[in-house]
Amino acid sequence: MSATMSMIRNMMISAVLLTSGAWPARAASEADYKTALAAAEAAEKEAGQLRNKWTTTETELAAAKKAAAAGDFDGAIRAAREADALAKASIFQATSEKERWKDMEIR
Amino acid sequence: MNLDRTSATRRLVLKGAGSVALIGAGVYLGFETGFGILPALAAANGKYPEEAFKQKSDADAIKALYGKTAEASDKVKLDAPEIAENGAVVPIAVATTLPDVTSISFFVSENPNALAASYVIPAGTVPAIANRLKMAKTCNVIAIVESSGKLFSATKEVKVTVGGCGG
Amino acid sequence: MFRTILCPAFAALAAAALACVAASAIAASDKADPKTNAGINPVADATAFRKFFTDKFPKVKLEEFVNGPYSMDEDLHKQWEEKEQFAPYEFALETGKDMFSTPFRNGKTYADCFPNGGIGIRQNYPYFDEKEGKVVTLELALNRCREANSEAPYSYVKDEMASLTAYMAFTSRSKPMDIRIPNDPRALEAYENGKRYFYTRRGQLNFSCATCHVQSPGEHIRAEILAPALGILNAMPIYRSEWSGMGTTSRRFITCNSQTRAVPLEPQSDEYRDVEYFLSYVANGLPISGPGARP
Amino acid sequence: MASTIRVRATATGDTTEVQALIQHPMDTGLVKDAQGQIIPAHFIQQLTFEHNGKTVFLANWGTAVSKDPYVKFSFKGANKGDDLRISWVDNKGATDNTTAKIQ
Repeated sequence: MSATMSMIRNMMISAVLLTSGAWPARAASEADYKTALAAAEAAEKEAGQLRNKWTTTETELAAAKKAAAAGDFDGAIRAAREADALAKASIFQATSEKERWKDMEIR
Repeated sequence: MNLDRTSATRRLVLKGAGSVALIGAGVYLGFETGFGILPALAAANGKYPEEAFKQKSDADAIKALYGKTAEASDKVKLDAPEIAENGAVVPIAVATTLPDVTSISFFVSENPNALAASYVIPAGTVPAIANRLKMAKTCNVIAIVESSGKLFSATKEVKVTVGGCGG
Repeated sequence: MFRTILCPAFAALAAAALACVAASAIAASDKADPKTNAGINPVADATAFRKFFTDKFPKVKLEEFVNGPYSMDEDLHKQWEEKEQFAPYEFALETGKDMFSTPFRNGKTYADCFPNGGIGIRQNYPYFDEKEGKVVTLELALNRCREANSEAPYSYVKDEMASLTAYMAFTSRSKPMDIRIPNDPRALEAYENGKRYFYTRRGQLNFSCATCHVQSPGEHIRAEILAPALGILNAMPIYRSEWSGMGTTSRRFITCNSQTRAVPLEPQSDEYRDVEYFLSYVANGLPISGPGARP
Repeated sequence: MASTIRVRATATGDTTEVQALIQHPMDTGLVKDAQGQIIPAHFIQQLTFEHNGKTVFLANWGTAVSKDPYVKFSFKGANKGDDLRISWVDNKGATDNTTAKIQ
């Protein structure tokens, strides 16, 4: 599978992640942030169980907590949702690679 | 403590097998001495060319070190890689057939300070040196040889970038 | 071989604007993984592995694969020859020799923990420990030796461990790698687990070890040239100009993970021990060339 | 105490080839450490090689010389078994020296 193919594949995965749904207009509250963070951390925990966490997920989680600490809940929610999407992508990667690794195996 | 490496198999690359001959137990003396700032003198004597090392560009450094300009000469053989495997350790060597050489210096044009190293070559010492220098980025490496009072130079561009796929 | 992309049906993601290539949905539940021994054949793997690289690089002599990027590029090879005249790992090597013979507080030394006093045995590591049922690497064995003699273990990624393994590798220089897989289903499983790790894509860059070291050895990633996977651990531990310091196998695995944006596991986790087992086994017969110098 | 200087001096005929590798950080003063503090400049300025009391080679080094610096040169007029004295001084005034036998 040529390198360019994996480039296209990566772009498609990240594109899917970035176009998350639209957010409600009203100012986000701390409660919204807490739920978004909980979802992201649960997904990241599962990625951890699959031994397949991404460093970018970790940085987004940290950014979310930092923004929340500074009271910027809009930013915090955006980062938490990004972390959630990245964590879910890493879970998808782990499950799909369970079989797909054989594609590249030298036989 | 003398690590025996004379047997050929121990050396990955069979290049002039030599053995470590280390007799004297060197003593690491770490003490503060008043190291006075010395006036900029010609490179040919033993004084540390403080001024030359402070210059930014290679032209200023050459002037501070030798007080004259150099002319390119194919008798100065500069050996440097096309692409440095790593900017921190670039193997650079120079050799020349020019007569009575008294000094050899290396300049890396785009480094914060162009002068990298300057060697005093007493009579009886072969005018050929190899060393490993740091290069900030892709630029010209210039070797200058002072032969019977005149300066001759060789220049070569060496490409330098970081490695790895980012992370 | 076109890689199909399954459209991810994440509950959290709204319908993505991007056209989604719906492909045959891979069954979510895990198909019965072929754990039976029949499916695992290390001998055939090793032969195929070696043939892949000797076919891909006919001009590179078999034993030269252990020189990694330096066997892929003439200009780089010249720089390596210059470095090897007085290699940057000299100091680590001599420190390792001193450490190896310096007794622990209880008077014993590393020589008491290892067969043949630890001299000239690196080529047999990692080995499968049938009592423990797991792969034991040289770095792990060294720390276990320290703990057995009530000494604090060394970090797997720092200089002390690199100096010790540098000296032990040096005493095995040019001996062929000689890794054995005992007739034990757990050993076969460990080998397979290592192979799976080697080929599994990870990190947001979605690369596996094979993406770089099987698909594109000899090619540039910026200034560096990728090493072929055949014999890639034979030169460990390595002094890397990049780190301007020594690097153990553990350090190399961890930094490779971070480069693909995968969170590294703990050093000497089972996955790392198994992938070292796999990579060393398929390099059987190639000479040990550690400690090595690398870009 | 092991010296910071490793040297190989091999005489073939009238020419002696000398290789030296010195353990020294050669910090440029332009690099920050993990905590973001600038690591001060700390580099060997002069490296001298003497044979029978006469300087056969003198290196003036700046901050662009690699860490654990290496240099190779040759000189005439020495024989197997002679002593070669090597000494360096860095910008903090620290020094080290050793004497090697020409092989």
